[in-house]
Amino acid sequence: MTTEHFDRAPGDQSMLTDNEEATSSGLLIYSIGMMLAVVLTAASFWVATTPLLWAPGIPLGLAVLAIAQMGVHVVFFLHITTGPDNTNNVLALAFGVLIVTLVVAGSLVIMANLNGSMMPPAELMDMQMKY
Amino acid sequence: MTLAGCSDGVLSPHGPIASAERQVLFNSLGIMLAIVIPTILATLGVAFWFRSSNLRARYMPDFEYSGRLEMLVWSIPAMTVLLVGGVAWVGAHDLDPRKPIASAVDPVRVQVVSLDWKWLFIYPDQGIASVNQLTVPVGTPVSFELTSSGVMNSFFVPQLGSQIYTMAGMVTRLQLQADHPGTYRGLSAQYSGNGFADMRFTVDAVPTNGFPQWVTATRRAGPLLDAQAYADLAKPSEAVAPSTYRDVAPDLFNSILSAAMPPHNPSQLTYLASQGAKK
Amino acid sequence: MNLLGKLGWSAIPFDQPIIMGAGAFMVLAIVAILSWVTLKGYVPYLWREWITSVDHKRVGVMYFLLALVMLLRGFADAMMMRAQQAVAAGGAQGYLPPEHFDQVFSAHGTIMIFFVAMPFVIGLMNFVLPLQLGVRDVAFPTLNSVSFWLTASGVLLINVSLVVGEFAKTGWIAYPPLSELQFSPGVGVDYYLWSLQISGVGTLLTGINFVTTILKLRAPGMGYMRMPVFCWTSLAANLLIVAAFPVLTATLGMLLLDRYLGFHFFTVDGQGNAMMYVNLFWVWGHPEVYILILPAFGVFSEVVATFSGKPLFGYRSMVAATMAICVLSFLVWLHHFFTMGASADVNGFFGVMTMIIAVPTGVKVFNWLFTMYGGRVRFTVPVLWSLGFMVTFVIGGMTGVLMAVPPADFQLHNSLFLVAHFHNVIIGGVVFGVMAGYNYWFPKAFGFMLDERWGRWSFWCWLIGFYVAFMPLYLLGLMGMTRRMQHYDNPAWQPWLIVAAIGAVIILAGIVCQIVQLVVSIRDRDLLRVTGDPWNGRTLEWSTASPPPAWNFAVLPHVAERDTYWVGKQRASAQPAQPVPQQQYEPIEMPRNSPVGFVNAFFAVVAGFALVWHIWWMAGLGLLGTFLAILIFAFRDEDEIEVPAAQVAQFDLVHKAEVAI
Amino acid sequence: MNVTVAIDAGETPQSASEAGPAPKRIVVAYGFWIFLLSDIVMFSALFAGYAVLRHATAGGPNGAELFNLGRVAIETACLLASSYTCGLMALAVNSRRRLATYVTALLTFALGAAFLALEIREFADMIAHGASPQRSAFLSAFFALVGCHGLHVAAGLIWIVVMMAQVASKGFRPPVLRRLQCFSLFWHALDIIWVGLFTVVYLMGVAA
Ligand code: HEO
Ligand code: HEM
Ligand SMILES: [Cu+2]
Repeated sequence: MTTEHFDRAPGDQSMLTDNEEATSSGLLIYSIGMMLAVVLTAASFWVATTPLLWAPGIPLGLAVLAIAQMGVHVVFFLHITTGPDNTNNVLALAFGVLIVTLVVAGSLVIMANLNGSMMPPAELMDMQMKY
Repeated sequence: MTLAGCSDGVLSPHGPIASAERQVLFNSLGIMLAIVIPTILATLGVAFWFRSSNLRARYMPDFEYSGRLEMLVWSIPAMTVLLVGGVAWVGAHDLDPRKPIASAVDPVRVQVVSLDWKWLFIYPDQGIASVNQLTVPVGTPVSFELTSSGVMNSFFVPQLGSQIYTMAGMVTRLQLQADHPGTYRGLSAQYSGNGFADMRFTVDAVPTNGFPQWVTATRRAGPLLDAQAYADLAKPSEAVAPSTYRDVAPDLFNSILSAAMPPHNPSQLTYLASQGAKK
Repeated sequence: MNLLGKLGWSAIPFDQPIIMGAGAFMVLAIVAILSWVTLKGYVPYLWREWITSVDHKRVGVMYFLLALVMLLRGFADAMMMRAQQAVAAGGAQGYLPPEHFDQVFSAHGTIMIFFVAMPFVIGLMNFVLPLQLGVRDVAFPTLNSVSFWLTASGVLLINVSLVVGEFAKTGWIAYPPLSELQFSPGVGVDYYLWSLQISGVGTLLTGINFVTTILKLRAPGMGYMRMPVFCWTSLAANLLIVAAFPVLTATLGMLLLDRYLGFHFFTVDGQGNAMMYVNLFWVWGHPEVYILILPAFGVFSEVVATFSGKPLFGYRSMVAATMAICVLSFLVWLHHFFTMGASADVNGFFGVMTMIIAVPTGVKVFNWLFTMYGGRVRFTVPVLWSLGFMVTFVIGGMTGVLMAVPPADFQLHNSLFLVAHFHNVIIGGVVFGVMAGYNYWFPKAFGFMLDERWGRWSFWCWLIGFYVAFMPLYLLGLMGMTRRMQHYDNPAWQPWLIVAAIGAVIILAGIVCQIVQLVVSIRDRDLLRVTGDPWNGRTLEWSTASPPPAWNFAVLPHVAERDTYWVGKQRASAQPAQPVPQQQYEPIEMPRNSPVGFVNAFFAVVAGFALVWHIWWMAGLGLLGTFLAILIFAFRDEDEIEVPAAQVAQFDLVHKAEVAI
Repeated sequence: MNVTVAIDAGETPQSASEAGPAPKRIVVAYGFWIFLLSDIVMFSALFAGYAVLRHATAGGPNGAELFNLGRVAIETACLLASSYTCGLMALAVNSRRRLATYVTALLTFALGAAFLALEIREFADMIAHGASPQRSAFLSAFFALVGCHGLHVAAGLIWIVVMMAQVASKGFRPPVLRRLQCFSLFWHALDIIWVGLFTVVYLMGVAA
């Protein structure tokens, strides 16, 4: 069906669908993805629990690992690539990522700013701590 | 009390903040009108001239692109925005509500609490308080700390300048100043429920020496604002007449604030700590 | 346990004559219409041809009708507010007590945004998009019907609140903590939340549907740069729907959790943070206003080009401006809460970003101007609306930019100046755009024109009424009057509010003219009958019959350039004696009608109503019903019918004979 | 550029954007893809809510005291493995092998159900010890975010059962194939959201 088009459906791994070759190459792709994902997950858990790392850097490290793993999932499980037949899928994804970034980062900045500027007076903070 | 006429809005400022804001408003408006009015006229003119019945107008069915016009079309609004944007950026910093007003005189501190549906003003340094009536000395910066007992409101005196939200558990800050003696209208600009329309207060800007007099007079009469009196006051009521309190429980403002901010209580954590330890 | 939850006789406000009167009128009207339909035996026809229809044109018409009816409801609310504020000066309390007035402005805002403006633009997009793209339907026709009926469910629920219980008294933005259980213990906010959640799902599905339609279903040869601009602006609007509505769903969901399960997202206690609601609400809210205005921009682009007899000036700029607005609209939301106490840097940044949107918008205005330049402008009704828009909208846009200057907004926020601004852009932009589109595409949808004379009257009443009703509000805002005032003590405001009330009456006259226009046009339809191309159009929708057949195009058109129909006509008239090549007709697969949308909506209303009143068993039933309806739908075998080639050919030959080319 | 749709004029389109309406399979998958993006935007709002409220414990317990990383690790393993079996299912479907489809679907279902069971246990434990969503804004945000993901997993489980019923009763017909494809997109997307979730909520919650 897809062969009529230059387009590929999101999630389709290749033009070739129902034959042996596709199955075995598909298996390989999923397995590589799985391995990478396991390694990255293990690394995240290790980073979060080990005392060996400099504590303030840990959240950043975790974020990088998570983004990497999401990338692995997108490429190996969802088969989103940069190929010409995938343009629309990638563009939609990019738009989604852009919006998610704007919403999350924007909200965090704004809320941190608001919360920061609305701190109760210093005496009150002391009072809180005394309990 | 007569506040009639067009003379009590944001266009008749009686303080440095409000004056500056009016200027910002007029300047931005002027910049934009310089392009908006010609645009409107051009729209009407072009539409009229090129009406299909006008045989003198030249028909150019292929006129659909011109690089030069394209440049113009993008750069005119861009230049305007550059100007107004500059005003916005500088203005946002210059007229930041919490930026202290430069003055030789020490500011008067006022703590504001919005209640359902009235305003409580506490003068922490004078130890007095008032409801729906705010008295400030002329020519002296007033430094407000604001919070709310429950729902959101917005503290607003149009003739003195910026408004700011009041929110439970948070403190917003605002600096205003009145330059002339007089009575100004104050109100809530953020809808807050049934009694909202009557959530008005008057601002009495009194001469500098009048303020201590007012403080002394206030100290002499009226009830005491302690926790019990506050609890009574905080009950919803509408169209409340102005009144004053001769004395205020210390730290009332902070306890109103912290009612919405429970203290840290470590005793509950014992189980959880053991849970966490299991991992 | 009470089987009816919180519901009881006391829920019906028998003691409120105004509400009971309005409610009785509504119920009577519905009963009258239903019994008329039944007696005349129209029910099977309606069921077959409309209720279960998945034809995008029918769905579009139903959206439009829904919006028109709700415009009357929203406008009635507006008249009540105008009357109240015209009299409630000094010590006077007017005729609406606060409990009632507060519901009225909340309902007005909610209805106008969600159930008038949204269905208007969605209805237009529904009708026009597939025709302009040269295809037979949207990507997911059945889903389209589901979307419509979910919107209708929201409408029904919000109207039920008029009679059973109450509506929210929180304003259309329902800020907590006021909207929390502690301060709004009644069912009003729950009606608000559930009707928005249900219709919100419908809107989201529409967005997905249209994005897919535009990106994946276009006539052969119609590359992106050959799409009509209306398709571009619709693409942008629907991308915004897809990106913004989920945020609204999540935000309202959090408020629901607070109210139903005692969560602490935005409550005063439990360290909830109401500022988070404000923030998230406007993450959705600002893009929302561009969801409304972008399709209107598209309409103007089509109308101005068609009636100037010229291609749109600066097509590429238009596309770039559209997409720029689409992305920028996600970078400005803080301008709705400059006065919440953020730092100068944050306020300044968002102020400047807001203004930057004026650049692409300005580009659009100038491009329309240059489109008319060198044209032959025919002053038809759609053109009048467009010119009215161009003049009015720039004023509203300018006041918007003014409020994007933080120090100015510190004084104008929540004042009537703000109310004037948004009515200026919404009426002068969205409503005018919708009206232009309505007059422009009506002949396509029904095969006869709308009466020009009454159309002109309606336009002038709306235009003048708008200025009379809303220009005083700018002044009142500068005089320090805030919004949502049930009464006020400043007598200086009253004259202007009376003027505003008169303006609203003039708008009423405009609405009446519109109704008359419709009635007169239906009466005279045989005189007003037109062919497929009444306006000498440029885009593909004019190349098919009016009204178009269910399959839109017998053979999908082949597109080789922009404004392809116009170019085709030019070529044909250049070499007149060309024989039309013989068409090869093929059978066409069309989606089958489906009741799933209607059934789903029925259960959604049941569930929504039950949730509002805490009738848990009924809510469970509603949800189960929805699930089963979808399940049964998923298992059906046939979802397409085939239109035989002979039928297609026959229709097409008749139609060819009647069109010029 | 050698494969084209035959268009009436026999002209070769320049690119996919001019090739005319896409086949149904692509349209459906693309529509679902857009839906997933919107779903992720919804999660991003919940994430933002959680991130803002994560210190708002109102004197109650915080993440470090509550979370049990061992359990989270097992949950993660289940979900990851189910993504893999879901991939295998897609391969089985592509080559139209019924038995393999059933087996991989069953595995996917079992792993998903195990994940869900663990999550429910976690919630129940927390609530039993007073760490309920009504306790503090932080816990509200936690339950809403994690619970919303859990609801999605539950929906996925129902969906996969329905799909197997359709495979059994209808075979690999085009509509069934399209729905299976959407299902696997959905399942993989849930896994991606979980990656964000265990990182932001659990790992950062414990590390902070
Ligand atoms: C369809 C609806 C719509 C549209 C299109 C707009 C468009 C704009 N709005 Fe408005 N708005 C809309 C609907 C609303 N706005 C609101 C509130 C609101 C507020 C918050 C005020 C406050 O709460 O204190 C600001 C700052 C703006 C700014 C703007 C700007 C800058 C634009 C720009 O997009 C306008 C751009 C257009 C222009 C500028 C004209 C054409 C340009 C030319 C001719 C070029 C040259 C001109 C210049 C460079 C100035 N809006 C609210 C309030 C909600 C509530 O609180 O209840 C609503 C409903
Ligand atoms: C047709 C004529 C209309 C009139 C006369 C009118 C009148 C009013 C009035 C009097 C108010 C209350 C102002 C106040 O708070 O004091 C109001 C609010 C509002 N209107 Fe309109 N309106 C009209 C059309 C519309 C349309 C078409 C829309 C949107 C599509 C709209 C959206 C709103 C909104 C969002 C509010 C704010 C509600 C709130 O405060 O929560 N209005 N309008
Ligand atoms: Cu906005």
